[in-house]
Amino acid sequence: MAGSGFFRFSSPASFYPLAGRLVPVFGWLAAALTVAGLYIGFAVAPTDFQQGEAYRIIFIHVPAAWMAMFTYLVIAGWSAASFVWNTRLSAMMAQALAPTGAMFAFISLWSGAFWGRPTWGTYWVWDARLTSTLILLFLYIGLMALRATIEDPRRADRACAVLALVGSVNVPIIYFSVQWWNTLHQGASVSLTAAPKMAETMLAGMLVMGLAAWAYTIAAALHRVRSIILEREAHARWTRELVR
Amino acid sequence: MIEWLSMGGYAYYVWMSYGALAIAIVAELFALAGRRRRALEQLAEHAQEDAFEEQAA
Amino acid sequence: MSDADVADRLEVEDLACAAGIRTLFQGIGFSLGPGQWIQLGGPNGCGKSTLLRALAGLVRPLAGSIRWRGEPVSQARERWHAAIAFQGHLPGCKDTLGAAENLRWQLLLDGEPAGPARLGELLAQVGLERQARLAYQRLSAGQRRRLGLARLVASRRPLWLLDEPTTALDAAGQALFGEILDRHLGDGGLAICATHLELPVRSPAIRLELGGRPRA
Amino acid sequence: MNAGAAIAWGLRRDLALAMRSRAEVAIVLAFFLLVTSMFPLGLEPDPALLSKIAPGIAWVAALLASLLGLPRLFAGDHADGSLEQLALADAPLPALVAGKVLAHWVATGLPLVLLAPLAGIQFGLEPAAIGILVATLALGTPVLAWLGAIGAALTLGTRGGAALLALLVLPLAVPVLVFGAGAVESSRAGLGAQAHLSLLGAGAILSMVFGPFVTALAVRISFE
Repeated sequence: MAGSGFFRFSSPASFYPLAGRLVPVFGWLAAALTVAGLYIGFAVAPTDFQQGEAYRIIFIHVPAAWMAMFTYLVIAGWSAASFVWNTRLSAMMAQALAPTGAMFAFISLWSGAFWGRPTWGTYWVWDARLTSTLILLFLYIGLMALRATIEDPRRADRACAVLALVGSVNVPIIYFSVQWWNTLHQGASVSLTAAPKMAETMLAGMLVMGLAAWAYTIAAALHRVRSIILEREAHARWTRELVR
Repeated sequence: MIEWLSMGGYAYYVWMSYGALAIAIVAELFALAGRRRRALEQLAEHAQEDAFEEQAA
Repeated sequence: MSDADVADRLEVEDLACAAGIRTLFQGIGFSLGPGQWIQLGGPNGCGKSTLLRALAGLVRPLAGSIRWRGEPVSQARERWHAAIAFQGHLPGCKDTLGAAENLRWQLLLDGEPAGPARLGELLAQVGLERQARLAYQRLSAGQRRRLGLARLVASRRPLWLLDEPTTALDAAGQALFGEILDRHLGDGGLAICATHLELPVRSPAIRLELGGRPRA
Repeated sequence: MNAGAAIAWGLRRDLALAMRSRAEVAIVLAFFLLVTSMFPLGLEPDPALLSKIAPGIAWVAALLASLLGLPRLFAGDHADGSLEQLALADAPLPALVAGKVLAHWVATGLPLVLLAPLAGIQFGLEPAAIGILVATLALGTPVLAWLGAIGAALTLGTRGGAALLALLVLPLAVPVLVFGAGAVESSRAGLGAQAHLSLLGAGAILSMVFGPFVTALAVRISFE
């Protein structure tokens, strides 16, 4: 399938070297953005009037939550693409993104807990955002578990694609239902991002860290997809050349 | 420096969060490297198997 | 295009299938017309069952085309399914239901008449008249195969895809299978049988050994 | 076979099979009542507390009970090859699947709806609230059946078993749980259950429109 233009890279054989060149680019970009983000977060942004230094946790909590949510949608997008164009690479990308997305969901929950303790006095509150992130983490775990229990990789691709698409339709509904449930039971609770006045530096720090998370996710997914390609194409001639 | 590390009394919470992120990322980097190493090993094994089969044929 | 204009013909070109990450077979091609049948051979694990499942449409092939009456089967799935009777190595029968009851649900699914008289007649033809009410799990392996034959006797589908149709059948049962298949072929039917046994069928088979080329 | 005949075939066949294994169906119902009976024992028999948590407990028990029955839906047919014959039938697979899921709901979902008042009485719910609980279960159990059917079809022949099925289905069922249990509470708080019931109804319609196609796709994938 040696097509031209964009679809040329939908073949694993031609994507493998391209991904290899992109991994260090995004990796270093992620490192540079992280340094910049941490500098803003710890050195530039002033101490919060109400929360003291504890609020600095949001520089990882919020970007991690964004990234977890967004990565799931990207997985759903690749899954849809794998159905529409029947491209193997799309399914491999979906597979490669899942562990990193799950990692960010976990970090979001963990840092949320350690932000909640000094702020709300408890590690866990059934806040709408935290609860939906918890369910999102379960969706990720389900996706990876389904992948792990299916022997045949092509079957696993398609089964996981169906699950990811059903899940992505459900994510907004889950979020909406949890939000509703939350307001019914506790009234409006303090939300992490709805701090009274979000200072501009705070927003800037969060955005830079968000971009760092983006670059990191891309780099990690590309690196992982290279391994997946090698696993899947172990019998193809071109992978043989790599070990000769 | 010590004062900065103490995070105005919130050191435990702040560093538990950032520490977890650091550990998670390092763990993922190790997992990525391990997966690539295993993929290459598997590739070498398959190549050897096929070489045997070719010789046998 | 009316049905009469196009002959029943199965054309397979350059078919390839995989198991896991390994390619099982590739470059399989043949053409099968009315009254012809293929005896599909090859060692265990060479992909005989997978080939049948790919033809039926259960497994997606890696490459290649399958055309029925000139039309790619993937584009007309229901018409294709209306043309085939597939019997894999799994019986498709429920343990708790009786022989006649199992046959009845299968015939209804196939769109064949399935009244009590018809069921009795079919079971008698395969020598199961006395087992009609016996639960499927109490039938012997050979009797189960015979129940599968009853479905074929009733079937008006032109193409039969059969996976090891005679295993566990006694000599009389194998002869019965041969008769049934010969009658089907005589009526202008087509069949592909994956088997490692010699089948007592009078019509000459096209032999297809997986990994090899078809010989007449 | 057209779609209507296919639905009827799946429904009648699976009901006939369910009649043969009534015991397995009864176990699901016993499980539901058992779970709801455990909560007062684990907490305290304080009527105020019990009637407050009743809707949530009835719904969680219904969720678990419907999970318990799910492996019956496709796994047996997959193991004995009948599912292959369904997939190869000259009938739309979504319709055949719809018939099967409908039969599954009649065998395991509908009895839960009918048993719910019993759980309501156990927990001292007032009659109006019991009525709403029954209505939410009637609208919600079809959604659970379809979500479960998708999960059951996706996990066919995998090594994950019932635990994997629960892992896949429960997170997706969160909205049903929230709106189902929320309806009863909202009506007891005097806010009315109209909105919750409409949302559950919308969910039921959506799941019935898309469920058959997604499930049929998952069934086809299970053969690859």
